[in-house]
Amino acid sequence: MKLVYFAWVRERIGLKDEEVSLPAEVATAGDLLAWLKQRGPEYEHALSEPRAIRVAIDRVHGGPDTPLAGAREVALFPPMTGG
Amino acid sequence: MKLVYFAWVRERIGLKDEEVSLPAEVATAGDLLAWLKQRGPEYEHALSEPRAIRVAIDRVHGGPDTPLAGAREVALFPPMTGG
Amino acid sequence: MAEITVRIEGDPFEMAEEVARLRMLRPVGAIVTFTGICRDEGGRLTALELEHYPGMTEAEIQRIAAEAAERWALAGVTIVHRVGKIAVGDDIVLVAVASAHRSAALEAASYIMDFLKTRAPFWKKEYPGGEWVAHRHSDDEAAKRWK
Amino acid sequence: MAEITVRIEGDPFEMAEEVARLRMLRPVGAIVTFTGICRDEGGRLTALELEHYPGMTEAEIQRIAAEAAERWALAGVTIVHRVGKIAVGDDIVLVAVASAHRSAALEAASYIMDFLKTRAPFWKKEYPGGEWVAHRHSDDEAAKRWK
Repeated sequence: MKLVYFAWVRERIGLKDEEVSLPAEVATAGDLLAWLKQRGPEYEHALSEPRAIRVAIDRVHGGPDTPLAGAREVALFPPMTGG
Repeated sequence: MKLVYFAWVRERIGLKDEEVSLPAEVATAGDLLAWLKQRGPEYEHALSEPRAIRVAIDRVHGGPDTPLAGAREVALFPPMTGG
Repeated sequence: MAEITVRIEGDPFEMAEEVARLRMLRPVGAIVTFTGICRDEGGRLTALELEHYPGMTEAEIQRIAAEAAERWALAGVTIVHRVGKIAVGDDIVLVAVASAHRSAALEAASYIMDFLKTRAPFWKKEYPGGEWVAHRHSDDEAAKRWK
Repeated sequence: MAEITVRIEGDPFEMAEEVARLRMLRPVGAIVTFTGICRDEGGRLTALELEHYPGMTEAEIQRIAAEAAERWALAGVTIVHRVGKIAVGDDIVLVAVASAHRSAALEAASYIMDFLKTRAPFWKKEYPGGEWVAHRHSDDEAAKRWK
């Protein structure tokens, strides 16, 4: 699965995107956030406030309960500030 | 006092404006409409539905109860359709 | 204090020029324009003729704009309304509002249009036919929501 | 069916051109534009840099425009959003809506802006300083009123 990061999530993790293989128990977007936080201090720093992180699954907004099954691209980013 | 007419009120009365001397008992815009209706069939035709007539006293919107004392120009016209 | 411009004109206006002037004001983060265009009403019309009450029209529109500037934090308001014969597809009215934040400009433009419809002394005559356009009850209802 | 145009661009746009295309549609009696302009926040900023999520941005804005066209009778919707570095005083976004009657265009423009703010994947970074602009809670509240 491809993970993509934007804005300060991207800056804190230090990557624009990466390929990951998720363990079977990571079933939802919320599970993914929890799993990523354990991958190192950059992830911990970027994802320390899960409520400040938005998720899109295959380019559609999701929430913590959105299942990841079949997803090809999951994006993590802060609340949006366009317009 | 100067009376000015617009749109179909103007067309039905057949005048753009006129000078009138009001009898003392014509104290309000409503009184004026009632008095004008008696002046001839054109006025009767133009003012047959008093609720469809708007009044401005010295270029400010008024209502049937607005007093005419001191007014220099009173306008009668249909509901507005600008914009 | 909002900068208020009101013009009643026979000639067409250029929206881009009016907006260019508003965007020079500060602080401006949002500009909303409303352009009213002469409709053919399903092919029935070729033009409208707009009559107005010179002297009162400008004053009444100034009052409407000043009320909007009292109610919302606006940098500028420009209102241009044409009179005379206006062909189908041509502009009738422009309301342009500049503000720091979007809701002020959006709401003020809506407020101004609602009261232009119900309080500014303009009357439209249809061509062909010569019928006067009937006032719409829905315009009165729209204006009431601002009370 | 409303004609929907969505563009994400680095270069400045010309509002007058976008409006000229919309006014060719029928039936059009009202065109509303919203232009969002880069503010200096009291002299603190010289520019913003806009990052976005290519691929998702266009799709999400299309969804927002399609929802508006479902909810109101619209002839056309044009949304142009710039990305990259944008200097103070320059345009960030244009939303232009054409409809037969004024309330549809005014409300749809407001609806689209509220959801552009809360759902379109853009992020603004401030210059100088490099701080990311914080999301405004009031934007979430504004979006909720359309439920």
